[in-house]
Amino acid sequence: MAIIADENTKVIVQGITGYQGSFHTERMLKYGTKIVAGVTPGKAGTEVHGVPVYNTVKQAVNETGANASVIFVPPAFAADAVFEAVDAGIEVVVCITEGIPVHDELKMYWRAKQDDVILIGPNCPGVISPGKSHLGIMPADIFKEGNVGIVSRSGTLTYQIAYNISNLGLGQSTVVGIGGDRIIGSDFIDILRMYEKDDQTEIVVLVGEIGGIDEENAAEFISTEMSKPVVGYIAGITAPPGKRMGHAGAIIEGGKGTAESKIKALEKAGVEVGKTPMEVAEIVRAKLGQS
Amino acid sequence: MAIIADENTKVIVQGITGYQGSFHTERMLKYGTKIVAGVTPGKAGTEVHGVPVYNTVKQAVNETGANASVIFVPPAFAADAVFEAVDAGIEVVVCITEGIPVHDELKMYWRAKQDDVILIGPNCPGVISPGKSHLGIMPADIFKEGNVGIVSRSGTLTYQIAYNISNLGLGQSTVVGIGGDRIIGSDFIDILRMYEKDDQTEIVVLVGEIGGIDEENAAEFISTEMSKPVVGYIAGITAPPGKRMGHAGAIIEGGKGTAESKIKALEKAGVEVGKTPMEVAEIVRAKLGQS
Amino acid sequence: MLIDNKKGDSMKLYEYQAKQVFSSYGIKIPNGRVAFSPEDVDEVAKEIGSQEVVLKSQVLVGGRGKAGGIVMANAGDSASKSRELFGKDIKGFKVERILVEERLDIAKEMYVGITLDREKKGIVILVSSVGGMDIEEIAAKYPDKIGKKTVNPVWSLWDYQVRELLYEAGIPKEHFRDVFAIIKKLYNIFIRYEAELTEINPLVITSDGKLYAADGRLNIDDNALYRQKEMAELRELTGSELERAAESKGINYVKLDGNIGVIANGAGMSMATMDLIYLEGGKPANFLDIGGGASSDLVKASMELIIKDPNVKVVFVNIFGGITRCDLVAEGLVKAFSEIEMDIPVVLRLAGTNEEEGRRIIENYMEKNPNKLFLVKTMEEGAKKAVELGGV
Amino acid sequence: MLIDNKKGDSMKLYEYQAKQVFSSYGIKIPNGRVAFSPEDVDEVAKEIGSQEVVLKSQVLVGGRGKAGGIVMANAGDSASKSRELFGKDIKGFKVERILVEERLDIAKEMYVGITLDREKKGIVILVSSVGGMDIEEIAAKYPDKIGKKTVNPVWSLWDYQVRELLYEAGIPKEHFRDVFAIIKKLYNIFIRYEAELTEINPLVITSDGKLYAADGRLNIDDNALYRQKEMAELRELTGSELERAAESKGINYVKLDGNIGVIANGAGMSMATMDLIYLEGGKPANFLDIGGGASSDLVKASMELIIKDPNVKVVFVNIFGGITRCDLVAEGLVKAFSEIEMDIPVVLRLAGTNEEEGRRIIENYMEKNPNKLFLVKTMEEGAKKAVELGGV
Repeated sequence: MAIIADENTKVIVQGITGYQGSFHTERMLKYGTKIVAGVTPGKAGTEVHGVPVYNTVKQAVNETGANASVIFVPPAFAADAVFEAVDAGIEVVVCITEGIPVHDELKMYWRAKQDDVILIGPNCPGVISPGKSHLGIMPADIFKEGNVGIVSRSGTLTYQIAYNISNLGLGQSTVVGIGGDRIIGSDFIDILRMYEKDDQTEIVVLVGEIGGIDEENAAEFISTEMSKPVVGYIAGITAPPGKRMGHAGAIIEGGKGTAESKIKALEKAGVEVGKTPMEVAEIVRAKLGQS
Repeated sequence: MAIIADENTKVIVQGITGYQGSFHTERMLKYGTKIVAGVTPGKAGTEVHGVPVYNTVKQAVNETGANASVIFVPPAFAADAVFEAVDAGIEVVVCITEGIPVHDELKMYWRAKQDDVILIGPNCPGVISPGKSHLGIMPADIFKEGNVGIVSRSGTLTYQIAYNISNLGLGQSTVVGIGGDRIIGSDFIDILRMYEKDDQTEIVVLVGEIGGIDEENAAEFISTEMSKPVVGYIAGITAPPGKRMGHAGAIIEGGKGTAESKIKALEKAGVEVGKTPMEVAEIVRAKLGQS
Repeated sequence: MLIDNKKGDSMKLYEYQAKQVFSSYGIKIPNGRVAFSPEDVDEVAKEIGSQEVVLKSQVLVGGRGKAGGIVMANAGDSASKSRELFGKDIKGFKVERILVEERLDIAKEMYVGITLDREKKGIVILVSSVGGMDIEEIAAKYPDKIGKKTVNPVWSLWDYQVRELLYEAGIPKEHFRDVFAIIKKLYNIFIRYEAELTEINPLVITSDGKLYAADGRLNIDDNALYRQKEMAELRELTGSELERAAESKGINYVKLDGNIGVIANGAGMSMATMDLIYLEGGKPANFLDIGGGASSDLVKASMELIIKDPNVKVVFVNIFGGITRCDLVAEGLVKAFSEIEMDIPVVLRLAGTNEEEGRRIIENYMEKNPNKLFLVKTMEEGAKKAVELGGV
Repeated sequence: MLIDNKKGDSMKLYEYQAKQVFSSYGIKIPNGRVAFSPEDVDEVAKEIGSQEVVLKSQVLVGGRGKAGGIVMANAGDSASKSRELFGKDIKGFKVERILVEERLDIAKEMYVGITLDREKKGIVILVSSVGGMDIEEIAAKYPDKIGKKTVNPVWSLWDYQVRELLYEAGIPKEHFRDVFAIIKKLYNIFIRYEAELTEINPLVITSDGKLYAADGRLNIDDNALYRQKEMAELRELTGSELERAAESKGINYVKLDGNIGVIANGAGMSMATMDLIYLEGGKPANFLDIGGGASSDLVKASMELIIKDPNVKVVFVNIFGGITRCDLVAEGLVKAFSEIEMDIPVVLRLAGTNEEEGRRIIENYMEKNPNKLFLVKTMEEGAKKAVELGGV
């Protein structure tokens, strides 16, 4: 079944005529994603890799019945793109754009929430349900269809862990990169809740990093609401406080958000936390072997 | 059972120390309304007619478990008062205040809607469930407990019609004055839906007037969703276009909102429309006699 | 420098005032300014210096063009032409100021308007690639050239909504950016000044491709004037002499054509009273709502006001006392009868709060003055009596 | 005139700049201004003219008071006292500017701060009737003197919320109105300038009952600088020399204490690489993220940057190619080896997109230069090798 996106998801790409939008549209199409339309104001009537382009999301939805969108527009236009998608009735919005002002991110969050739209990101690699659909910029080839759900704040680290899992002969139900910014549309709990309900998913890998208390909240949720096993990984044990590690969200401030605190919380919730990506994959294999 | 307010409704009065607030608190208390607290910033610790005053709605709710509020604050502070009530978990907000800027009324409407709070008014006489509770400024003595629900855009006209009904030996389940402004919290349909579900109500009187298309919308609703009989009255047959008749909402603009259009729509929906208040009461008696 | 009508109504700015606001937001307006005398007109025309100028009567009523309120002139004859305009009656409004403007070289006319959407509780924006006539007329004649969108005030206006509007209205590509900017500015004006309506009609494209607000409306919510101080300063009383007098006393009065004066409490009740008179075959002379909790002085002032209308042959006072006390209404009427010279009959219906006290006061008075007052039991009876006394 | 750190971080204003913004919103600040030399300090002190002045080192680090960064002076000795401050090292920051201010007659200190609430997706306001220490310290010592409220950005800040805050914090009645106004202004500043944090600490009440922002912070969201032009103009590079060099090239670099240089793609991957080195008993010399889709030139520039750190004994390049192409990374490294003089060993792990091409490029190069490069299969193996080569 997978979560968020599957073989029936009809996708539009907002900002399809840009460099990034066009490049990744081609990759997603090759993977088999059902991209039914693109949107770039003023470019209606053209095509990108055979995908028809519309001026507005509303037109695209009316013509194609799309229910998901991947956003590649520049940061200054990203909030508007999310609002447009929500207003047009899109149910899943994956916002790839990096560098969006945080006050815009607040508005995006609440707009999506108000209409019960699933917003993934921004500043995220997207979502892939291997063998079914890919909405994002991940290296799709490393994933294999299977029963491991992955949810992660980090892009490359996700690929590394998925790669290790695939190399052990296992596969993924869905892989969700929730993004590294401070204000994001969906957090660990939102995604864990979906995996818990998903028939295809038997075990979940949670990839966290320093900053915020989202992993701590997730641990609380796992201990009370999750029946499926969860395996963890937390990056940033060696990160010094007060220095931001790339992601806007990855910073230890006022003693909050340390890797130690997160690992401790997860372990207390019964989550086995791997020390290396390889170890995470091995724990997953062992746990699946038991069940 | 009645709608919106009954003998269990625990009421606070916002602006209780003002002239209007204090005056009507006394009247409501005399009627038997359970007024458990008043709110006026800076006046905590005092009492008005034996009702304890708090600085904030949150405090009042925490201390008394109030679930309804009647607002008497001046227009400049009314939107803030509605927001405060909604934020504090109040379920029914009756806003009596007249003269609120319409841009504030828009915000009040959406704030209440977002939290599923019933907002009655503003610029309305309030709600009375005869024999149970009175939240507003109506002349409570003219009402009698019974099975006629009344919903009205006009204050005095409501009293007149209720008076005629009472004089015929009948009574009211609940009487709701929704207010005469252009942007109001609850419209005819919202209240009709409640009467349709209310065990005590057997027939509904709808009192409309010129302006807007709320009566036309109500007619549509009645024809498709209402099983209980509805009797109508529309004021303003002789009102000229382009001239506002007192209420901010009572104006015929661009050919819209005429009494003829409203009467026609209601009659098409099976609503018998009385020509005078007395006739309305007589139709109600006749219809109740039949059933 | 401005106008207003009744309590609860919106404050309408004159065209030249609306345009000043537009201009302060960077919307282009034609070169020119308002003038109050022919000499003044002459001076402005010379300042403008272009071959032709337009003299536009500043009256708060639509259709002034067809009524002869807009005249072409040049620097030479503008003063004399304006003399014919000053003092002229345009649909009941006297011309006291004239906006003198350069004449635009018009290539195309479009429309932009923003107002409240009471059904959707939002702010509705209308755009059309056709302009220069009423929006109702545009909607009827060119339904496919109109874009309409209701903005949720919680989220405010976003760029995608403006784009949708422009595509819907068929705005030509070369003007897309300019119209886009004007809509955003006009929306900001609507919010900033708490407008009920603002409109640019026509939005003119000149033959050199520039966009001008050639006419403009901006109506401000009366209830917001306490915090819209700039706008409140522009406020001035308008309406008929009687309506102005009513407003200055805080009485809600609208003059009508009939001969039966009406005094009632509550807007709905006042309208219902008018309607009853009409049902009995009479014609109401006015709408008058004394509101809730009226004092005896207000009642007296209302009576004074109504009988100043020479058409009035009888007055029907219809009170249902809720917050309003019948005894105070009765006192006010007795005061009016005693202190004002009035010889027209009054029909009175008193019900509700302190009804008995009120009736007693009236009956006491009637013992000494039997012919002036008719006390009735119901409003239906009262309307019948009033029509009987007033004739048709 | 301003500072900043890494990409994605917030831009921190100096105290004197934050206070200028506060003042423009009508929040009172002490009389004074910033000075860049002892002569300048002398001049400001004379302008102020009060008996005593305060010399405040402008450094972007907390706790400067305890570190000797704040000195009392008067018009006579301010220049000489400032000489001791200029150039002084305060927790790693050199004093280059001093804010010279009148000394306030302090009766009471309070606290107001606003920042983002990432859990509730809102804007959190903190108020305390106790101030002058860190908010964490206030929260620990005086938990009942703090008011805290998260504002939903959809609805913005309403008066009732400010009242609730003030009651919660126990703000004295006589200062209620002033603190109320300051919170509203500070919130408007937070929104207007797209701040991530703003703070007045202490908010001073003088003995004559006036409120002053005696110290101030204002951090602006870096991502918003493209539209916060006034703030963007204040921007200046800070951090260590290497960090500045990295930023100017768009490389995400943070200097650390160890001796094993790290290059990786992705922030999470970079941190994970650092962590692996630590697990193997080594210490990373830096965080460096080349991001997604790096060019060979960026890879070369990253290598150049890292080896400028004299502590670095070995570099571990850890790439998992998704968008990033392994062949381009390999090319960049070969370029770096060929064009830069570098004699420290490099451990390289390449996986993912174009892995084969990348390995081939590297293997070709290694045939001629066997001792410089160690190609490994996994990141775990790479970390082990790097620690082995770098020692501890």
